Amino acid sequence: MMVAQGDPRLAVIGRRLARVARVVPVMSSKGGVGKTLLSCLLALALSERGARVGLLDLDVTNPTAHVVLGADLSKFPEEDRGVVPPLIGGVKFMSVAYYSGENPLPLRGWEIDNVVREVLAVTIWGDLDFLVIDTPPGIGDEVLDVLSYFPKHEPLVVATPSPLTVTSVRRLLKLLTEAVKGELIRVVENMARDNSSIIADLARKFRVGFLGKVRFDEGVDRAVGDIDALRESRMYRDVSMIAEKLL
Amino acid sequence: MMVAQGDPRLAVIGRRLARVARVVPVMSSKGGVGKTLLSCLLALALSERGARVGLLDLDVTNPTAHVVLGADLSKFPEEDRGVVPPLIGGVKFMSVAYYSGENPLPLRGWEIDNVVREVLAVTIWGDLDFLVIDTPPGIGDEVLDVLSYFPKHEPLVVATPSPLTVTSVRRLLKLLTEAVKGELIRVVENMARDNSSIIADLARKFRVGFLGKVRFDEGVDRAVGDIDALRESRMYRDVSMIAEKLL
Amino acid sequence: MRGDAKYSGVARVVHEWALAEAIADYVFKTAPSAKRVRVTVRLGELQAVDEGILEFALREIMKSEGIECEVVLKREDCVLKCRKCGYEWLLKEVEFGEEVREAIHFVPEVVHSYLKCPKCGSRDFEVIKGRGVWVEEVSWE
Amino acid sequence: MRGDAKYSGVARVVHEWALAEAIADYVFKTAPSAKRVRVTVRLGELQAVDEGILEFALREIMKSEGIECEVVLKREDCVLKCRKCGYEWLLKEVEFGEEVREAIHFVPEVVHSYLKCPKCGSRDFEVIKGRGVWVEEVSWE
Ligand SMILES: Nc1ncnc2c1ncn2[C@@H]1O[C@H](COP(=O)(O)OP(=O)(O)O)[C@@H](O)[C@H]1O
Ligand SMILES: Nc1ncnc2c1ncn2[C@@H]1O[C@H](COP(=O)(O)OP(=O)(O)O)[C@@H](O)[C@H]1O
Ligand SMILES: [Mg+2]
Ligand SMILES: [Mg+2]
Ligand SMILES: [Mg+2]
Ligand SMILES: [Mg+2]
Ligand code: NI
Ligand code: NI
Ligand SMILES: [Zn+2]
Ligand SMILES: [Zn+2]
Repeated sequence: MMVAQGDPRLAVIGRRLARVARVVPVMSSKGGVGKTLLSCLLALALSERGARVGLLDLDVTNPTAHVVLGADLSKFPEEDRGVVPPLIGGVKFMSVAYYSGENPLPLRGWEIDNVVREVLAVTIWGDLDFLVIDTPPGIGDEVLDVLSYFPKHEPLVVATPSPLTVTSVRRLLKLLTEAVKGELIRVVENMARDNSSIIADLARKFRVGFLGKVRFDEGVDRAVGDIDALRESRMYRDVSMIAEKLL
Repeated sequence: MMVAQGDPRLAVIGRRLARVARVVPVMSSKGGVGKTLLSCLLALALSERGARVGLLDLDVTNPTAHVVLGADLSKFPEEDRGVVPPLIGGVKFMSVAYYSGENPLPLRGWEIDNVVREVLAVTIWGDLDFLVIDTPPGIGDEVLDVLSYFPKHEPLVVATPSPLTVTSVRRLLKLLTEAVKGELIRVVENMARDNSSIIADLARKFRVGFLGKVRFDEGVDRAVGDIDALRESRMYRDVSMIAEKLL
Repeated sequence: MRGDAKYSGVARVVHEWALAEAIADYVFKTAPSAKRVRVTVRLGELQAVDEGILEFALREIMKSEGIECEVVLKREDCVLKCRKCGYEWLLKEVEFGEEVREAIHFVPEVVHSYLKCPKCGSRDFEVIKGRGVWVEEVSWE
Repeated sequence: MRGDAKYSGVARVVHEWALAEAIADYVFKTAPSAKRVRVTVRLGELQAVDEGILEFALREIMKSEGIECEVVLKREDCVLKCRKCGYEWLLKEVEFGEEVREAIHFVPEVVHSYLKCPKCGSRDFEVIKGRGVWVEEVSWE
């Protein structure tokens, strides 16, 4: 007679991701560098190229990807032996915002961890070529959960060429290169305004990939919430080239 | 015979803050809106006006205020019945970066809470007119700790006029106005580029104060790390006017 | 899904099925070669999982794997405690609308979006008991 | 401050004093009118608090408040456990330089800046025992 107790949710994560070919967490310890916008545009661009794509917003206490996509929060996702992420612009989109709405969601770290476990345990992604994950700034529970719970992943690190971002991104790259093979880590420069090579140099120094620059696009904020308008933005064109390189 | 057990650090926080007149946490659920830069400039500007000022970096997993101030991390703060925050540009500056250096500091929420308790328990601020606190994005342990552990505080909410920021700041204002009197909450618009009134309107709607705009200052990034250069920036002039209103 | 829906037809479509799969996978991992197991599952009041559907789904999954499984479900009342002022209260004392209960059913932590400490107004409270699904015991020979 | 500094002179200047004040304040709040107390403090190996200085400071503070105080200090070994791969190890097996030990002494969580799981390389490990200062028991009449 043997006995064991524990959390059943972690046991099922492998099964939920079994038919997901590639997991791409979009990361940056710095806030406001464009993780959310880039995650959304990247998911749309990959999907436009024929890939089957899921997008998961793991910025649990401040979800905003639904705002970028203009997702309808007024009804819950359908259930079919789990929760089925609604299709938005061809992308299977999952977010805690379906349940929290636009209310504040202040959570302690272990509560965030619980949300991540719950969402990973019940979301039915089905067959995906890419699961893109939007993450929050800092290196807290959401980021550690991604690194610890996903059997495989290819981080996409977003950086802008400002001194505070470089400080933060250096710390993140140090952490990531310890745990993930360098060729699976890629850096994107966002909001590029000139041909500075500071971010490309940083990627080289850490021996990780550099996928190029996404230029600063004055008009993109006006396109937020409207997928068609987003697809016509200059930022989308730049992100599409990043998507090509990922495929 | 009675018995009790628990964490002694929470018991001493009141004593540590006994001679701190006003606590101003600089907050915004959105990253990259300028919380850190504004915290640092505000602390410098208040100090220049004769106030005794402390600055505490509570962005525990991604501290950057020391980069803005160009603080020397090569030696630990002095000890005198506790830890004495070094004077930088006239401001008593405390950060976990003195101890973590520029290494990654990945922490779970309850570990972040532990850092906050530890730092609040051992830092000797002495007499202060203002304790300015830089906080991370999101609404996680650091922010909840500020709201729960500080007996009194006057949040300064930083917003920029972009749609994703407005979504995030609305959630934060909802949370803050539940717990803190509206007249003790103040909003600042940062990186203002035109005379849009969207942030001022938001403040009015929530019946909280609006302290004005800090304009976008192209040159400020180049001044990061150099207090004299920061003091000569246009952003500093704008922040000085905010400081005047706070005094 | 919540409430008293009829099991047989509904069990295939609702989200309790995913939680049952999690429990089943937990059992398979814990006791990979066991042919007869007993699993005791604690169900927190907050998540309001449908016991009938969960039990039905768990039995179906186990049967399809050829495992004889005794299922014991234990309800646990939900207790909340404020971290700011220390006040403790019961979920039973709180009234939520149907929409909110449904949201909490899917992700229990969103209770922080809809509830404040009745004493001090803080949302910095803890669910100290009765959150969701937990395997209290798997036993096998 | 760490190590075997002499108590009398040093005790007034090092940071252990602040921790002793915390313990004292905890006792005052727990037993506001007690004149004789016994306090048992658990000291985690990770923070490496100087026992002699802490005890001296605590006695001084208590004396100055006119309270008779018995101090019991208990060392607790530090055990670490990886959340990614489950590996458990002892702090004793780890070697740090003096600078790093000093940093950890002030803020024990910065151990995550200097240590990785010896088995899988993850920094997502927990200090499951022996972190820092904890009041295990205050008793009074
Ligand atoms: N390439 C770009 N050009 C112009 N604005 C951008 C670009 N990328 C992001 N932004 C803007 O920057 C702000 C922050 O972007 P967001 O995606 O929310 O960042 P994060 O998720 O990293 O916090 C938003 O207002 C967004 O519209
Ligand atoms: N008023 C401003 N004008 C120009 N740049 C600014 C201004 N405020 C902030 N920034 C820049 O925005 C970026 C993010 O600022 P930071 O203070 O790090 O934001 P947060 O702390 O909210 O993440 C930095 O590169 C900073 O230099
Ligand atoms: Mg984001
Ligand atoms: Mg910051
Ligand atoms: Mg909570
Ligand atoms: Mg850890
Ligand atoms: Ni359900
Ligand atoms: Ni010391
Ligand atoms: Zn309360
Ligand atoms: Zn490990």
